[in-house]
Amino acid sequence: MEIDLGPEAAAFRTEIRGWIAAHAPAELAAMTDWNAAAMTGGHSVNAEPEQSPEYAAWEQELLDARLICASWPEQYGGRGLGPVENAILTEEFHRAGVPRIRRGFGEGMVGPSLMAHGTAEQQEHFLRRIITAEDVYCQGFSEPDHGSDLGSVETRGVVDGDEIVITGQKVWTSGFYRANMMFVLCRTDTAAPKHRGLSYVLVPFLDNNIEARPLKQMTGAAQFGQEFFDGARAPMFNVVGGLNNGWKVAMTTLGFERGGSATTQHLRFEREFWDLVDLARKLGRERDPLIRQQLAWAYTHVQIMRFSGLRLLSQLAEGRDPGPEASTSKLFWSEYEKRLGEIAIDLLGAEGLVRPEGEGYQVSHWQDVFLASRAGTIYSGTSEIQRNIIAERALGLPREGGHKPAPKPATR
Amino acid sequence: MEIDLGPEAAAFRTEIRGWIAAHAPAELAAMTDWNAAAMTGGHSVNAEPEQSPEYAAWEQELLDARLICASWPEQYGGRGLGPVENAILTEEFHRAGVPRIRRGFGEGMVGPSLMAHGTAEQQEHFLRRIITAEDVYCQGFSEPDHGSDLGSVETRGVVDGDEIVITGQKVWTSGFYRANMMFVLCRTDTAAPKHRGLSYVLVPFLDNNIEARPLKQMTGAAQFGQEFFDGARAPMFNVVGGLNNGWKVAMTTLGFERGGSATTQHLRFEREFWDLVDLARKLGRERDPLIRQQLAWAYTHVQIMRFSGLRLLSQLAEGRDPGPEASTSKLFWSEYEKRLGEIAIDLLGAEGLVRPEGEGYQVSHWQDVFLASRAGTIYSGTSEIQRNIIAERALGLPREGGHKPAPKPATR
Amino acid sequence: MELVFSPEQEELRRSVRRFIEARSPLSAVREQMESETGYDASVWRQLADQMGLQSIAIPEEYGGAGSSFVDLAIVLEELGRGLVPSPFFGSVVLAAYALLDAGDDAACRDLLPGIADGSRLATLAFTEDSGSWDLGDITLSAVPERDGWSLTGAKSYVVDGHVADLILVAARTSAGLSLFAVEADASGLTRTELPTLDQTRRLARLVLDGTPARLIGTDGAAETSLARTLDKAAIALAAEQLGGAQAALDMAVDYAKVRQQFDQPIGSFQAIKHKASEMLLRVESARSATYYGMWAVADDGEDVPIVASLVKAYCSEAYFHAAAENIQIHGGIGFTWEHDAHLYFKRAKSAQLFLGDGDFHRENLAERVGI
Amino acid sequence: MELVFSPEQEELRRSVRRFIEARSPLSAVREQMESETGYDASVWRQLADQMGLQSIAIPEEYGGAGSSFVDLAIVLEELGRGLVPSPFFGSVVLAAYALLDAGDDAACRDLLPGIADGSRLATLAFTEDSGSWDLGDITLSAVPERDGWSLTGAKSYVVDGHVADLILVAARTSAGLSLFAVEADASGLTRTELPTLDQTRRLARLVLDGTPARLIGTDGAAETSLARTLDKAAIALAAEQLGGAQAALDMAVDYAKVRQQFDQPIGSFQAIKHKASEMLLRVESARSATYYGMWAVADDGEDVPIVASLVKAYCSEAYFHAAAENIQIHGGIGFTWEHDAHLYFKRAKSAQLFLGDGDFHRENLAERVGI
Repeated sequence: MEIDLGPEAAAFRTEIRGWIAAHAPAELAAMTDWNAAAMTGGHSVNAEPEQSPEYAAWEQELLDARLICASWPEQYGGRGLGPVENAILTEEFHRAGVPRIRRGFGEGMVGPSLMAHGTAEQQEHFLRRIITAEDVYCQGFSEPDHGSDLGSVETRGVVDGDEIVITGQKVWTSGFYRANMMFVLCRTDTAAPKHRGLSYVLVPFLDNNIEARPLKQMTGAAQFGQEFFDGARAPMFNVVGGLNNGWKVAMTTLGFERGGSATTQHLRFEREFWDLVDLARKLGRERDPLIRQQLAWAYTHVQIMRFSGLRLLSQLAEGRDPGPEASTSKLFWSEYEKRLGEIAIDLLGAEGLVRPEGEGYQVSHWQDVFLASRAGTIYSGTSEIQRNIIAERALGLPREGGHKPAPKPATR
Repeated sequence: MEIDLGPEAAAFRTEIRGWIAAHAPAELAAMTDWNAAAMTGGHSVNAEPEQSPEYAAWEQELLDARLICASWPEQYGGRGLGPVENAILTEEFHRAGVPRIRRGFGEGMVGPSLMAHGTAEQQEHFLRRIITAEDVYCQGFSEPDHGSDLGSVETRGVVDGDEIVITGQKVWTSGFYRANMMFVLCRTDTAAPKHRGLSYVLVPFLDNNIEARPLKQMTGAAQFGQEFFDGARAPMFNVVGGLNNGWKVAMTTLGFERGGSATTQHLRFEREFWDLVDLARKLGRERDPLIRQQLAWAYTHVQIMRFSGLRLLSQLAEGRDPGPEASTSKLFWSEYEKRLGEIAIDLLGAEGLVRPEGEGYQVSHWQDVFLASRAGTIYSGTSEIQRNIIAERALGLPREGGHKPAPKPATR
Repeated sequence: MELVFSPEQEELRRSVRRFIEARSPLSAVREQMESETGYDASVWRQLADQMGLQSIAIPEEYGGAGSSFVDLAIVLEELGRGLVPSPFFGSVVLAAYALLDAGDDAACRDLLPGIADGSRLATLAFTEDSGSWDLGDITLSAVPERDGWSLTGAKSYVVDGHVADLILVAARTSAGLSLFAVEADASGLTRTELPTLDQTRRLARLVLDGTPARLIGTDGAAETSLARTLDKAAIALAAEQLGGAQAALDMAVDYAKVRQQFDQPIGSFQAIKHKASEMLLRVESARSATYYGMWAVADDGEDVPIVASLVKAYCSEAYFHAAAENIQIHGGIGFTWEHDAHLYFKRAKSAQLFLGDGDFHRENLAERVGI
Repeated sequence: MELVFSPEQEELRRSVRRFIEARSPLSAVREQMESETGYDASVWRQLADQMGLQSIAIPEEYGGAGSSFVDLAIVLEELGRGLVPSPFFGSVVLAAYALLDAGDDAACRDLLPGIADGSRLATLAFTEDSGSWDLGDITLSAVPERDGWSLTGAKSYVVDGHVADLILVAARTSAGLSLFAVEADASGLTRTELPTLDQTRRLARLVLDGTPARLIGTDGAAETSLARTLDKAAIALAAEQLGGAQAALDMAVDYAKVRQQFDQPIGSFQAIKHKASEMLLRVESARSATYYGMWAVADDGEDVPIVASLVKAYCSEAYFHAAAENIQIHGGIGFTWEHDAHLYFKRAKSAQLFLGDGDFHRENLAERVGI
């Protein structure tokens, strides 16, 4: 069923739908499934179509219409879309089968941090380059010994004249192979209390004494990087929010993308669900009562993602704050996907024991889902940390005696 | 399969089997199922046969043969049975269908505490009375505000000449309606640190300014009591282990009953399991694949109780210390029983909605299992506390920062 | 489909909640549990006369207020939250929708106004001694007589069947499953109240022996119409379950904040936090699903059968989970008769079993989505 | 039945563990994973020549040491603990017991000594492309020829089928399911190694096209004898699973004691403690069940078929649970290729699926206990 988000939303939807029809290059929609999951377990898809002239033409159209970083305020080069419009944009691009081009960490994290904490000069310099993809960012927060405990960052930043010199190690860097910039949290005052000696620095990533190595995962792919900083340099101009004030900048709320893919996120899970049903049919097990229970369980959870997204969006359309359901979303889908991977591989049975032929450690689609889904409950705050946060923030339960609050980490 | 516990054990088994044949009153075995669970949810069973002359005769035989409190050392009136002999005793009584008469808290807790911490005079006076059931004890540890946190006991004990005067409240007292004595943990020094101002006192329970009220449970039965002390008195002679030394006495390890019912405990669950299978057959659902999975799950867990018991006993028979499996037993059966109750009531379906006719809140057998089993994961240390204890003691994980260790509570 | 409550609906929720807090707090629920009829007739009259809740979703032409199913579900969520013992579910959900879904205008004109103004209690009798929730298993037979029909057989697990004035009975004729109206004082009808695990909701067994009845709707059409009624009932029951689950969660969280053990509130321990956050996750998921289902019914969406089974399976288990964890978090006190935790626990299990449990509805769901 | 290891058995365990730590630590396992054959032939020879492990449970008259199944299971537990890639399971468990259970004295005299001294690798091929673990689903056909038999069809998921010198093949004759011996170089036999999810255990697919074979045991008797072999194999695999589960638990606990987050070892947090204690509970339960099963086989107990399904279902899930929680407790590092956690995770899932998963064996169990 469709939900009614009010007349303004309907008008915006009509406008966007018309604009897509007029501007999307012919054949773009037919080239590939642009809205498939960007990656499953790090085996990237869609790499070639992104090199096509149609894609480039589409990117230019989006840039001209300010539909990249569209939720950024107009003054920063966006269109100032609200959460509902943002979701409608995603929905309509999805419906038309054309990609919504995003700028990753630059759009979602660096931009908002600059808008909140940067100087006018920094905003002027950096934001436009994110929109045009001149600067592509990866994230330099996590370190080998500090996965969830960001306050313990050890990578050092030393001021040297009008530059800052960085030495140390970062890890779990997704998209590192595409990046030319990294936003780094480093310790610039070792004497200050844990959270007060950190700085947030935009560091050129290439040819800058940073050795980036791919970190191979259990899936056989290398989705993440680890970086060794041996005196990487950045101008002091690139320190956002002032020296030793990096904790606050890193914690900047990511309010710009609210709504985002609330009502489209479930689509990839729904497609995956029907693929699983097809698998059960192929194996002749779709009438097995135990399998049917598992499939119905999976369907239920996919639909609950949809229902929760619709509910969230309806709230936002009414100008209301979302309820506690928003805080459980990551826990919900990551635990779901893990279980789904188990259901799939168990359904495969003996077939699940065997990988496809090919160089290295190739895995089948369902094996990839099974293996890759173990990461979902770990990155961006483990499920355990998610549960602490939910208990403390959504339910108001007291913090543990004497323990530090669990900051929401943001790897990937 | 039978396990071989070695020649000494076999000889003891032969001896006991012969003794039972010679001494158990005719008809005793036929009177009732003595080895059924003593209570399910507080609806007591077997009350009438215990009043029979055959039972009294049997009790006297057991007393004469020192087979009550048989694991107590001979000097204290027992037979000094080791854990394997103790288990064999239970097994053989079970096999013959005659009751193994026990003295509850007196046998399991007060006796051992007296042996470890009492004076020779106290041992002389109190132990014999436990064996003969002249003194029947209930436990006065838990208080309304301190379920698992025994160190916080608030009930006051004030020395008044050669007496101690007790004021306060106790709760979760099982068997209170049968008791004439209570072993009470009370605070005798309010200025001392938490665990150093407590005393362990044997308090006459009747006609002693103690108002005992039954505490009705959600099953509709009243298995536990709560007691209001308004100046109850006990001679100073009844303080065990010395004034303000009660914590140590309360923590006395209950080493005397090891082995006990290791290899017979599962029998009641096994009987219950087959009753559940009968129920499934009666409802015509025994071929339902979902039900079969649940039944197989239940069977597996019952057998694991048996296997673990056999393993434990075999270790003891070899004179080895039991492994970590001993520490998980309570968690295992209490969580099992809870799930079993759910399986049973779900299997009943609509029938589960309806109680039997009768006064008050009568429940059917399976309803009782369903409801009563919720208590198993709460009393004697909740499952959460059990898990802490297992993690710290069996796995050596560190205690929580600054938290007190979780003492093993012992309600019921 | 709007998925957001209007200011009027928010006010409806608040007023129902206020009313329940004032007139049917849990202390009063306990009195009603022990009473003869199992509910408070004066509360029932006030619900009808002051608040008009029984009429809320009944069309105006049949004496109702003509509001949507969403309004009705809001009321049910609050009744479930307060565990209010009331013939509301049987009369206003099961019976009223059985009549409406049967599409019998004359019968609706005759029978719905009494339901709408609360003057007559109605219920639906479809389950039989087999305990099956499947309409295909109904065996009670109806045969035509001169002036109407005659029913013979037994029904069981009939909600408030002992106090209903009007009983809608599903029976089999030569044309198939059909719906009939039976008056409480009809000849050959014997009603026996059944003691219930959940004392806040009464059930009865009915024996009909040549009992005269009025055919509602078309002979043989009830297989379809009752299926629609049961889908609505599943979502209505889910709304009740959602209210109860939230109450159990609130109770657990409130207790965890104040109960001290080892010199700390137990809510500061991760074990309790993680329990509570899992409860929240499930309650909020149940909320998203139930609210969607409410609007789907209100908009007469094609996906109602799918959503009904989905919502009933999920909410049944979410509520039971919340109610069970609430007892565990409370520890010993939560196991006592005097504490209210067990009232929710028993309602949760009963509501889970009533109309079919999670396994039953997941199998339905698989069938309905075409697996 | 003693259920306690003798001093000799304890010493056997220690010596196998020492050997594995010295000769096949996880670093060596990784090398073997990448190698052509998938195992280290020199380790295999040492297991045979120095330790005599391949011969341990084979009767003396067939060239073995004549020790009990318990000794064999101790070895398997240690091999599973160390994830040692080795044709041991295929050769010494599946093939050796297939021969023994077939009761063919001549074949045992001919074929077991080579298995016992490790000079020949054997395996059992029974599963086919359907992936069914049910003997009833075997379709590969055998027809009598002048000098023996001829087999045609395909087998898949054959453990170490790519390196075995001798393959015991389950095939259907006019008399029923029967067992045959096929030499690796037999005509018409094509072997294809299959890349495996768990790189520490290789599988192969075999195509037989008029391949000559020797009948083992009585024609048509393999339905019974192979069922007995598979019961033993299930308990043997459970012993491996137990070893692996304990290793995963140890790895998780060791890490939780040293890994600091928020200025504390993560093992001090209840969330981690409760995970670890649940792992322990399941590992210890798996241990009790597996040890019982080992002795039941050694004593030829009547309850072996029941215990086999029980143990395989339970240990499969206990191992997977432990291996999965081990990754979660390790966090990001546990998800990397370089960390050993995933080796256990993949073995756990593969061992769970191999010979039938928990659902399959619980259904078997229900059947076998007479439900």
